[in-house]
Amino acid sequence: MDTKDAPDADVPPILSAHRISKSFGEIPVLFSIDFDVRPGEVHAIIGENGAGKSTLIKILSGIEQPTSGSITYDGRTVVLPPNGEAASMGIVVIHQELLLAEHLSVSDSIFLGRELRSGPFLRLAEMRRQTRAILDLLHVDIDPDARINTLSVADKQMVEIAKAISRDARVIIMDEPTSVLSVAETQTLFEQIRRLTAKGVAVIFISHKLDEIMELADRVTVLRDGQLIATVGTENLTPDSIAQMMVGRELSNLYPPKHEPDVDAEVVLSVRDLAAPGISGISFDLRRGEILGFAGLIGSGRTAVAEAIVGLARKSGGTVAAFGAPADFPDVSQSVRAGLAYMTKDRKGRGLLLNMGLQPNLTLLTLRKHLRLGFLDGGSEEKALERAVRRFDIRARDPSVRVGQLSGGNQQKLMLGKTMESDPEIVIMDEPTRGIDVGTKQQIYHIIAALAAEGKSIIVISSEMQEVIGLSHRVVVMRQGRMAGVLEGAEITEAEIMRYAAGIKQGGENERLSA
Amino acid sequence: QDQVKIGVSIPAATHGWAGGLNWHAQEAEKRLEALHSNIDIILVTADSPADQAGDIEDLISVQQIDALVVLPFESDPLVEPVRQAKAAGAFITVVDRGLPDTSIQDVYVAGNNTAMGEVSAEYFKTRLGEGDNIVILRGIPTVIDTERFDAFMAGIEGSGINVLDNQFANWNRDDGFEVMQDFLSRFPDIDGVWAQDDDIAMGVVEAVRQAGREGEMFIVGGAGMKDVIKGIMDGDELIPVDVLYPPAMIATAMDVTVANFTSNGPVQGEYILGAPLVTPDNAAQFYFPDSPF
Amino acid sequence: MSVSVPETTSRPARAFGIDLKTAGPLLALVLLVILGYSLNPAFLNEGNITNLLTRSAFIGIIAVGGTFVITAGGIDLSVGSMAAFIAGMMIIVMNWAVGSMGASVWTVLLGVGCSVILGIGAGFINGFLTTKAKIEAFIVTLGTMGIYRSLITYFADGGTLSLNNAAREIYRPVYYDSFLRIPYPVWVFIIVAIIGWVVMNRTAFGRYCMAIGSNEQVARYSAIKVDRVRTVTYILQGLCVSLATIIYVPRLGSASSATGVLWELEAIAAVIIGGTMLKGGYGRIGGTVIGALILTAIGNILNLTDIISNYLNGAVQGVIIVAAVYLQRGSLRAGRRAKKAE
Amino acid sequence: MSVSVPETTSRPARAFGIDLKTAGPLLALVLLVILGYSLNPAFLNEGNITNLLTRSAFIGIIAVGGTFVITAGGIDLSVGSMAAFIAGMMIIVMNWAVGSMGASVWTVLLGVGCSVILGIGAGFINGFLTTKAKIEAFIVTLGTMGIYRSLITYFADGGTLSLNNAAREIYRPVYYDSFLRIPYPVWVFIIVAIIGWVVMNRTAFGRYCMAIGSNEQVARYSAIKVDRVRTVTYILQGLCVSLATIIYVPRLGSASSATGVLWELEAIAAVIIGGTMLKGGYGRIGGTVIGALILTAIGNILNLTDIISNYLNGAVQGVIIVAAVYLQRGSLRAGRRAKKAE
Ligand SMILES: Nc1ncnc2c1ncn2[C@@H]1O[C@H](COP(=O)(O)OP(=O)(O)OP(=O)(O)O)[C@@H](O)[C@H]1O
Ligand SMILES: Nc1ncnc2c1ncn2[C@@H]1O[C@H](COP(=O)(O)OP(=O)(O)OP(=O)(O)O)[C@@H](O)[C@H]1O
Ligand SMILES: [Mg+2]
Ligand SMILES: [Mg+2]
Repeated sequence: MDTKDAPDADVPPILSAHRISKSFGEIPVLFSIDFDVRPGEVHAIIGENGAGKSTLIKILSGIEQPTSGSITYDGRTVVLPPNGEAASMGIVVIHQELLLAEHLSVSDSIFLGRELRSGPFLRLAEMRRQTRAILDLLHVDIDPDARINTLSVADKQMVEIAKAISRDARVIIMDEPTSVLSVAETQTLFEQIRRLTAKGVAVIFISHKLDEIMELADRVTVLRDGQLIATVGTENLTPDSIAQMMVGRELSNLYPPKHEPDVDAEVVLSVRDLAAPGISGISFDLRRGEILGFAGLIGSGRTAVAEAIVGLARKSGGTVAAFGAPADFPDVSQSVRAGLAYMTKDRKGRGLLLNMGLQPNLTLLTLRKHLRLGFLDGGSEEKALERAVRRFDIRARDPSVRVGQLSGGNQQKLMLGKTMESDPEIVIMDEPTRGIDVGTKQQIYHIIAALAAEGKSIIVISSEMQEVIGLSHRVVVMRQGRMAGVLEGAEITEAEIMRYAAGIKQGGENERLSA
Repeated sequence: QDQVKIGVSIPAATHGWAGGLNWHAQEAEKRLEALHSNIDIILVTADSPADQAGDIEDLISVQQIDALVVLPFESDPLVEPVRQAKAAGAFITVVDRGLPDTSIQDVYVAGNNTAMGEVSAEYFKTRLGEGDNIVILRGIPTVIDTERFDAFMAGIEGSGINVLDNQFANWNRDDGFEVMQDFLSRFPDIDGVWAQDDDIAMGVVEAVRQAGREGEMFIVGGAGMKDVIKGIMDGDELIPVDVLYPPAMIATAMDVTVANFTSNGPVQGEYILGAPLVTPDNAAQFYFPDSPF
Repeated sequence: MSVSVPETTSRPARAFGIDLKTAGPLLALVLLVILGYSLNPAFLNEGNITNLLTRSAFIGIIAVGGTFVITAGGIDLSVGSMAAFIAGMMIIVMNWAVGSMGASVWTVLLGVGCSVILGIGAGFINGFLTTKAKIEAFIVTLGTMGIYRSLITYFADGGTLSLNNAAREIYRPVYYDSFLRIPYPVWVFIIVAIIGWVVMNRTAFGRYCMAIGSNEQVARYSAIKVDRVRTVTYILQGLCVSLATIIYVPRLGSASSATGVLWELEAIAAVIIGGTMLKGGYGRIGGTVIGALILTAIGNILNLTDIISNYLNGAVQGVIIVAAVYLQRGSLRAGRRAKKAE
Repeated sequence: MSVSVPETTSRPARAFGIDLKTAGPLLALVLLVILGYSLNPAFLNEGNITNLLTRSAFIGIIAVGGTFVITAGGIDLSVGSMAAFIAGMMIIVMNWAVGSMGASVWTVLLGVGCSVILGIGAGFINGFLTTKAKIEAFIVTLGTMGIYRSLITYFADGGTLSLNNAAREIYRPVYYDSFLRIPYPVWVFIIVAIIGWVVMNRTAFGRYCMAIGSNEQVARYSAIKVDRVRTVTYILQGLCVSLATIIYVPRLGSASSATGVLWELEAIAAVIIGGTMLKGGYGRIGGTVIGALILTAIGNILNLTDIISNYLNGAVQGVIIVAAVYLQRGSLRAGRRAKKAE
């Protein structure tokens, strides 16, 4: 972090907010926030889930108007135009919730609202060419003509990033761009951010990954419950002190101690030679009480494995056995009934009904449990929500909000709650802590460990290397739809995982696959 | 003997009378094709004037008909398509709704909507007088309906019969029923109902029965639906008479057209069907128990 | 471990216990009633109100079924023709039964049974084609709409099918008689509406419909058998059409190709006036009932007055429908604003 | 907040460079042509083909406009009545002009101008009510559908409005004459289709329609003026209706309350048969053109044969429409399978 050229502190800020407050209805969300960002600087905003980070950047980009306070851009007090028109003034946002039209192609999406034309006509070839160039810059292999609804969440995130950096921006605001990216993609993104800041672009960066903040940011602003706690230069900070400021207390032992399962614990899930769209030759065993990590780059097929196992995707070969019996689930309800639950990473598209309240979302998977004489029992549903809110620390300032209005992290917690409602024996969690703040993360890790200790078995698919390392008893590394290797015990290190994921190291001890 | 192709273009069976029309046309087709081995009749039905224009185009260009029997959906819009049929050399028989340009047609078999309104008005004048109240249920707002209505209004003018209100019932029983229900709740004193169509009249009857006001009024429909004719034969008080507007006119027109090709001399001219009043005395001769209408 | 105490309750937004999405159409209905009364006081006669309620029962019952279909993101254009077709089949079956074993209550019950089976079958076909053959609901039901309309025309030989008089006499009371001064069709409507409300709001099935209409993928990932639930909504719709037909047939004792024309548009309009969203995800049985009453009341009021040209009835109807929905959305907006200002 | 439903069934499937979404309807059309020819070889006569193309021009032109409305997530039920109303107004204006200044080319041009203004105005009203008054497009256009239908009935006094003969003679060639053996209406259709295709696929406006239909919020955040684009789609629809009416009036020289009945369903069906999705987000002008041809061809083929009862025309039509769409989706699936197997 010493290698960063910290921009001159005397440079006047390009975008600043003065005493910004915001309420939704009568619910206050932000209280008198002061914030600014200078050209060439990366200014990070951190805070717990629901602290108001996304709301602040929505105000800084004109999407929401502040209830009170003012915004200065380029030395002048302005009222930012709504609806993303601020982009044409040079303020570009990557939203926390992916905002792409599912039916458009990648190049259409990147140029949406500012198409290249000659006369009235679109310059399709040129847009495609530029798209290709930007994607190459980001080292992603996506067809510019591919339609958005055929992309994985991570690819969509990369398209959002490509869209933002392709613009002639003076301020780029990124709301948790790395939550679904793995290390390699994150590094590519950081390269691009450095390239931009070198050109004098100001970057506002939100992330719950504190090491990223330490690596990238020049200054850090901490929000808690809508209040400004502090704005500090990164050089004066350690990850621990940031966490301390965020959560308001000391954070130690992010990862709970690992309790290795018994060597002779029964195998609850056994996968042999599984093949499905995008994957092939997948074989592994999961024992009772075990936490099995799945690591790999974007598109390496981890999600595809999970979806094939629970019956969301059609298997084209191989066998799956759960609890000793063949488990060829035709759809998810069968797998849930068999005690096997899958939590998607796509909370917006596949996980939650954004236009509904918390309660129907929480119980949707397990509605049968809340029937009395065949009718829904509202009281029982309410109790379930109370439990989940307590257990996963779901925070909604206004309890009547629709899920779409919850902060991203709280949506994620609700989805965790929803999955765990089914009380599964085996649970596959796809990016379980996507967008969750460090404090709650710690809590969730402890919940996962406790579940394992209870004898449940857990598969954690995660792009956050630390998470996989800190939680898993064993780690499967995937590469291009196949298993590149299985790591155990002391082998589980960042370097080793990277070596397999990148294809530098191959195969490995096959006997271990069926440990 | 040369093969003769006769195209018959009529509106689709979307309400009772049109259903009767379709039935009679099909019966006539079967009968005539069985009778004359060299006659091929092609029957097409249309849902709108534009549709019918298309049908006629198809009959000319694809079927290459020798004669066209057409009951126009509406008169004015079909002048041009029929003219083209004529230009293609077809013998033209127009039924019911005359074309404004009579030079196109070889034969005209005419129904008479004006007469229908007049005959109905005459009957009302025999039953009712100064200060009596009637309501009118009309069909679908089209020329046919307007002609009937205007003739009826002209007919009762000066008789002192009081028309309380008129509403469209779309030649449909359900609408007849509902409109009449509303007339009954609105007007305490109704002496007669002119429904101008038997389908509407059937709905009106049910509404009047429901209200228990059968003794108070009589209903006159029109067209000659078999159920109504049967009722008249049996001396029904509620629908004492009917005014004929026979869907069988299409069969007459087809007969005439076929005759043009099978008899020795060419057939030409107008065949005007009246709108006779069907009473218990003459009802039997208008009763077709097999017809769907 | 967290410092802030999370709020634990999550009740849906209500103001004074009244749900504004339903209050909107209700307001429109009240205004319409006031209008009707001021144009002609006979509007509020018991007789007229009974007529109005009975009449709205057909569309209302069908629309209750439609609420499920639309909530789950589908649409059914075939209901009007389906009603005509089922009515025709009922009459044919009952006439045949009278011919072979004389008229009795059993004849009518046979007809009713036949109707229910046909309704369920027709609904199943729509559901099957949309879910298994993966054809858009709009196209499937446009197709079946044409098919049923053709079949009734064919079976009626282009004319009218009339129920045998003896059977008619037995069946007639089902439409014309009352219980506690409320006609049977209205009772059926009330019962269907209550059951519909309970199913929509108090069963897992109703929740599934909303989930599917709101986001099919989420529903699939939540272990909901999307195809099965969708199909069941069409079957419910078919069943509702069958019930509507059962009370319709004794009214006129006949069926023809003109029966049920445009009922599909009326039913869909009732559903949407009632506050259900055409895109799915959000169903209101109570609103649908009010929507059906609004539609019937408009026609009734137009018949009770002759201040405007008959030719313009359709225009007045159009204006009132648009205004009613505007009122609903408007009062919703006002309500939301009021709530914010609290 | 709008919810985007990820579409599972719509990868852009291309095989051999042909887009299967268009190839599907094309295949259905080809099969239909083969059927027509085998039933009656006269089907492929030049005269019949000319008739078929000319006739499909009306629905086709309207459906091109409808493709924009539906792609942007709207719907327009008013087009049939709008066509009748505009036709009526054109005739009234032209008759008046002949009366006051004699018949000339200017009379016709006056009528055409009036038609274009009315079309744009009617489209604007639909657009305004949906976007500004925030009423569902289904309800708005159901309302205006009733209003225009009533107005034409009113102006025609329940009868038919007929164009003055002198004006008719001048206007007549617009429908009946040809250029390069292709009738003018077909030329208009071709030009409208090409312009529509270019606008949909090669201009920013077309992209905006797709973006709005796919996810309104995304469109909004991309600085697209959603309300304006939506309104313009309705205006385009109105303009297309006006063009269709301009070539329709010289055909029959009249307008009545029966003009354009059910055109709205046909136009929407053409759009959807062509592969555009009713939920919006994805528009295919080429498919729409083929959809219109399919619909017209079905009616034409039914006129070429009398092997089935006329009463069953609607049923055959229904079956063919469903089958055509099934074929399309089917070939799509096959294409995808082929792609996966590569
Ligand atoms: N449109 C809205 N209506 C009502 N409440 C809202 C709305 N948008 C946000 N909120 C509330 O504002 C608070 C702050 O949300 P925000 O999204 O800014 O949090 P955040 O700091 O970005 O959290 P996370 O880290 O989880 O993304 C939350 O309690 C949220 O429920
Ligand atoms: N149904 C399918 N048909 C064809 N290819 C598919 C299908 N589903 C997934 N794939 C491909 O399989 C690969 C693995 O995708 P998957 O989403 O499982 O990866 P992942 O490791 O979870 O990564 P990410 O974090 O990007 O989601 C991708 O290249 C994807 O495009
Ligand atoms: Mg956020
Ligand atoms: Mg024949």
